[in-house]
Amino acid sequence: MAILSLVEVENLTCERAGRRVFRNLNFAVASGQVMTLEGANGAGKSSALRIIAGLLPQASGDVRLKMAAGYAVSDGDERARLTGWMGHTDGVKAQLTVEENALFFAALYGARINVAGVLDHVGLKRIAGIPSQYLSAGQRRRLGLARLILSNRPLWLLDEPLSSLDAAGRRLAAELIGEHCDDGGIAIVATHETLGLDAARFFLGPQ
Amino acid sequence: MAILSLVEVENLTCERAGRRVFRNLNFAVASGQVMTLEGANGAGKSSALRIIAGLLPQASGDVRLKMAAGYAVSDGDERARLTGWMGHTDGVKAQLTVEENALFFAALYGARINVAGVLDHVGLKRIAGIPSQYLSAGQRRRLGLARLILSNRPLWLLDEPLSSLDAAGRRLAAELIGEHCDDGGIAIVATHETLGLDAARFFLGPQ
Amino acid sequence: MMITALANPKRFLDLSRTVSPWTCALAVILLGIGFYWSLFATPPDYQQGQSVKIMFVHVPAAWMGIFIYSMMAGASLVGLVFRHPLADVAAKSAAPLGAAFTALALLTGSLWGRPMWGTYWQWGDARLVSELILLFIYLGYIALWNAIDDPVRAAKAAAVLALVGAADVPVIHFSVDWWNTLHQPASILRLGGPTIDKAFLVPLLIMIVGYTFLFLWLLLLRMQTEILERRARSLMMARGA
Amino acid sequence: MKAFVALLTRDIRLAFRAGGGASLAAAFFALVSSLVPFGVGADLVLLGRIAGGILWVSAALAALLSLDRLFQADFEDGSLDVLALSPLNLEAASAAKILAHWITTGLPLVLLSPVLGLLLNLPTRAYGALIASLAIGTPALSGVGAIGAALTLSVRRGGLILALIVLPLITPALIFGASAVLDAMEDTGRGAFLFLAAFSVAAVALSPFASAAGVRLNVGG
Amino acid sequence: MKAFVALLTRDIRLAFRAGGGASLAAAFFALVSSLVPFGVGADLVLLGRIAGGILWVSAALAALLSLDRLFQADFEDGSLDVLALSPLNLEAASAAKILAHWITTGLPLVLLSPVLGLLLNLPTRAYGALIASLAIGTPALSGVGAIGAALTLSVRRGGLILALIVLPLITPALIFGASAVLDAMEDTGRGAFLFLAAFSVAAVALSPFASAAGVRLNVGG
Ligand code: HEM
Ligand SMILES: Nc1ncnc2c1ncn2[C@@H]1O[C@H](COP(=O)(O)OP(=O)(O)OP(=O)(O)O)[C@@H](O)[C@H]1O
Ligand SMILES: Nc1ncnc2c1ncn2[C@@H]1O[C@H](COP(=O)(O)OP(=O)(O)OP(=O)(O)O)[C@@H](O)[C@H]1O
Ligand SMILES: [Mg+2]
Ligand SMILES: [Mg+2]
Repeated sequence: MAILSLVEVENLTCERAGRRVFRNLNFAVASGQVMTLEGANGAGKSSALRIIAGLLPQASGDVRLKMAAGYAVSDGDERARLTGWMGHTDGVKAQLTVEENALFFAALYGARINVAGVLDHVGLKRIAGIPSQYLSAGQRRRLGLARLILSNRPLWLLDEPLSSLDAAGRRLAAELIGEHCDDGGIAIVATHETLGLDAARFFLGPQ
Repeated sequence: MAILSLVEVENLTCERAGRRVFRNLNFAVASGQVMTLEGANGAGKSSALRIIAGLLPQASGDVRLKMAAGYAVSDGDERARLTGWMGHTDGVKAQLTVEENALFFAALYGARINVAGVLDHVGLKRIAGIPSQYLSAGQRRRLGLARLILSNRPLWLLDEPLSSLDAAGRRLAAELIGEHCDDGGIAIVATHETLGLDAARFFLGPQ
Repeated sequence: MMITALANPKRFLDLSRTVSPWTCALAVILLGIGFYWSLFATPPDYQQGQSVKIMFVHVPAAWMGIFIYSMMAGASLVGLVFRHPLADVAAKSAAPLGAAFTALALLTGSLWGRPMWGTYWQWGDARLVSELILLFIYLGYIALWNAIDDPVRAAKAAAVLALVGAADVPVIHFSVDWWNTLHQPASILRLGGPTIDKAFLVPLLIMIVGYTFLFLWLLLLRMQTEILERRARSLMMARGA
Repeated sequence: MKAFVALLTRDIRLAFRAGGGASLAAAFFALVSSLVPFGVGADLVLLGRIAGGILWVSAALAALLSLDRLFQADFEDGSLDVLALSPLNLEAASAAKILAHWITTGLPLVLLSPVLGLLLNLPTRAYGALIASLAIGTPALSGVGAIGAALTLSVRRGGLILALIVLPLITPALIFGASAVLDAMEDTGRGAFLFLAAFSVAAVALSPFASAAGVRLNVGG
Repeated sequence: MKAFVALLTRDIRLAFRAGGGASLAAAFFALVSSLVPFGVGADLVLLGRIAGGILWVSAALAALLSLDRLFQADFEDGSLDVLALSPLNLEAASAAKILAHWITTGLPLVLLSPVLGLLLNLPTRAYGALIASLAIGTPALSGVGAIGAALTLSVRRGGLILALIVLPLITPALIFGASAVLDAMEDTGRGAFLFLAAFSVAAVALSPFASAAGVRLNVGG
């Protein structure tokens, strides 16, 4: 995992389908910090995360990832390589078993982590062999958490990571985020719920 | 809205893809009551709701809806006609505008309610004209709430209705459920969060 | 100066409102002269008789079909690379015009083919077939614009499609040289100068210029409408923001 | 009834939104009809003989390519749950969807067939039979297609498997339809026509029930 | 490289899970090839002449019918986001997907073509050309198809529009491929072959870039 010292968002403006969603967003998150992104439905939390990840081009403004090694990354495609992502959907292939999905993620990220161990950690060991089509909403979300771990990226961008998770799952998610930041990672979490973590809060107001 | 006096679940057993999910479930919810269905991920909450709605056949056991008029409904297809549904997905057509979707729901249910008023109530009036493809997760969920209102059914079965909703949305959802039950309706809500309502709680244990 | 002036849709609107009446007038005059000259003031061809007059409709239409597509592909490239907003508008507005000219070329060509080749249509003739494909590429391009309702995304997708489809253009033009076709080889745009008789060449050139102005006029009109529609749309969307 | 009409118009509208609707279908038919001669060769007499077959195959293709719009899209976005719980029973809902599918893929072909016949050099005396056979037979394509689409609902993106299920079932319509046109060209009776009509009536009558059964099977998931 | 192989094998595996994979494709080709004689009539010599065309059209159909598996499924379940954020760049990911698509739809046809040629009464001396032309040309179908699929990603269920975009672009392959087989039958040179090869090389080389561009512009949504 490359080491990141700061995520800096400067004068970020977002337009979708020709509509301005938000403008002149400014914040910075340092290594080891969690930041929650809050705001009303439609305020642009998911859009902001997509922009930071490099999935969506911004209308104007900058996103810079300052690396511990000294240089800064601001190109979208390069940001993408530093991002661990958990969106509204989990990128799980219904026809593959839970384990096949996890093995694919591991191979894709070139992860050197033990896949069975990760599945155990997110509580999917018992059902590793069943087709993912049969997963309940929360089980699928847990597979998303497994992918996040396997991706081994310094910047985590999580879009409502707690949704569908049961109480134990929520604790697990919070724990994972906490550990990630303790290891020097950064997490930006869009959520309407409390994470149960010591986090900076950023409000996206209506425009 | 037909008037329901009791929902009765008796020895309900659920199997999915040949695997037993839960067995011998028993509970009853009376007119005016809210019941939350809780339990770990994969415990079978969504499955139980699908069975009660008549979408999924049970392995054994009975679901009976006792009507105020005296007779009882136990056939799945008939239960379906009494159910207001909010699942993980919202049944929103991406290519139609918010208003077109709502008008379709109204026509489908033969609702005699003012559609514009309902959209206003769930906070979608301002964006009634935009394609639903552009909705944020919470806005789509609000459209699901609008459908629920338009369906005008006595029994509400809601699967994690709060997910993706912002604070105001959560209040709105709780308010709607409360009003529905005050009008003599029944609501069964699968959720991992607290509704902020006076509700009976039922735990689905692991098998 | 020109580019920056045009980059602003509002300036473009002002400019095109002044220019478009002139293009219209030029189109009417040139086409009037061209039609009169070609229909009444040219001799019948010694081989083709009166049917040669179809040429004055066919050849300019065929050229416009190809020319407009090239322009569209160029505009698409500009739109993709430089994100010039008017480039997308121009490409989108040009497509139906190009499709219409291509259809006209196909129609007049096959009407001409009946007396000349004894058939309306010859499957397997490279020029005819590639021209038909060009029409379908136009239709696909238009359909793609219509199918995506986010104009930003639609513009990019359509631009990629226009560039990919551009491979057909040289095939159409060179098909007569590469394959043995019924259709005659280039007689005007060729190395070594035109081989066509002056009596036909001059009115034909007038028609071609006339067609071009007709196209420009219609293009400006369509671009104006498109810009206004986009404005209306963004007003509507802004209300929802 | 109001719910039926609502669903019907919604599905038609969706077909239009997914890129042009009827004009798209028209472009597609023109495209396929002009592509086939590439494969078959340029002989005009031959082309006229097989024009009926070509148009029938185009119809089958348009049906196949748009079948996944019939139920799959509704399945994935949760609309099928909504429909299953609506006052409309699933049989009526299926019927509305089949009708909408026919209006957006079959009907444009029927209307366009005279023009396409011209393009394919169809002999004049066969036009009546061409139009009539398409008008009678294309509803069967939508109906049988709907059954296949409903049965393969839970197979995500089962394009080929759907084709494999549906094609053999609609072959009779293709054969009878094409022969009906040939018969009219050569004055060899009306047998094919009758078979086509019988097949179509049976398929259309059966399909809402069979596809509702398929939907019911899958909607539990 | 490891990521490339992982994606490739995943996509092949998914094709198999969605109902049989290669054997499904094989069944589809057999089906189409046996349906055509119905439309065209049973003239064996004619059938032999158009065999190349028929197989080429079948290949195009199989490609069209399975195109939405290429990117759309991944788009809807969020996998495309995952891929866009993976160490693999989108060009490489597209290439892996195109290759997987070819392996599950093009390759089975190449392998099966001698048998299908037999079924369609192809003259003996044309077998080499048939196999070679399919082997050279079918990758172009997957490549161009991928471009169309990527561009129409955000059009839900755009089956017809996809066909309308892709078919004109692949017509050259159909024409050259079918003529290459005819040329071999009639000993009329190898021009078509060269054009087919040139077209295919260009299409295959261009397609990962064009489809990655298409994916990129849609993945923002
Ligand atoms: C459906 C049938 C036909 C089609 C689709 C067609 C298509 C075209 C196209 C695309 C061009 C422009 C090519 C270029 O310059 O790049 C063209 C030019 C021309 N066509 Fe046709 N054509 C058809 C029939 C005919 C017939 C029957 C004749 C007369 C015998 C004819 C005579 C010409 C001439 C003289 C030119 C100008 C050639 C030059 O100088 O480059 N065309 N046609
Ligand atoms: N479509 C399906 N086919 C087969 N099995 C399924 C299907 N959906 C869910 N299951 C299985 O049924 C069990 C219960 O799933 P269900 O979705 O009802 O759980 P849940 O209580 O709603 O969980 P969650 O809190 O995660 O939403 C799980 O073990 C799951 O694997
Ligand atoms: N794909 C899209 N195309 C166009 N506009 C979109 C798209 N997705 C979202 N929008 C619009 O952008 C705005 C912000 O959406 P976004 O999803 O970022 O909100 P959000 O803060 O995540 O909301 P929520 O809490 O509901 O998830 C909304 O007004 C929405 O209508
Ligand atoms: Mg969001
Ligand atoms: Mg659930």
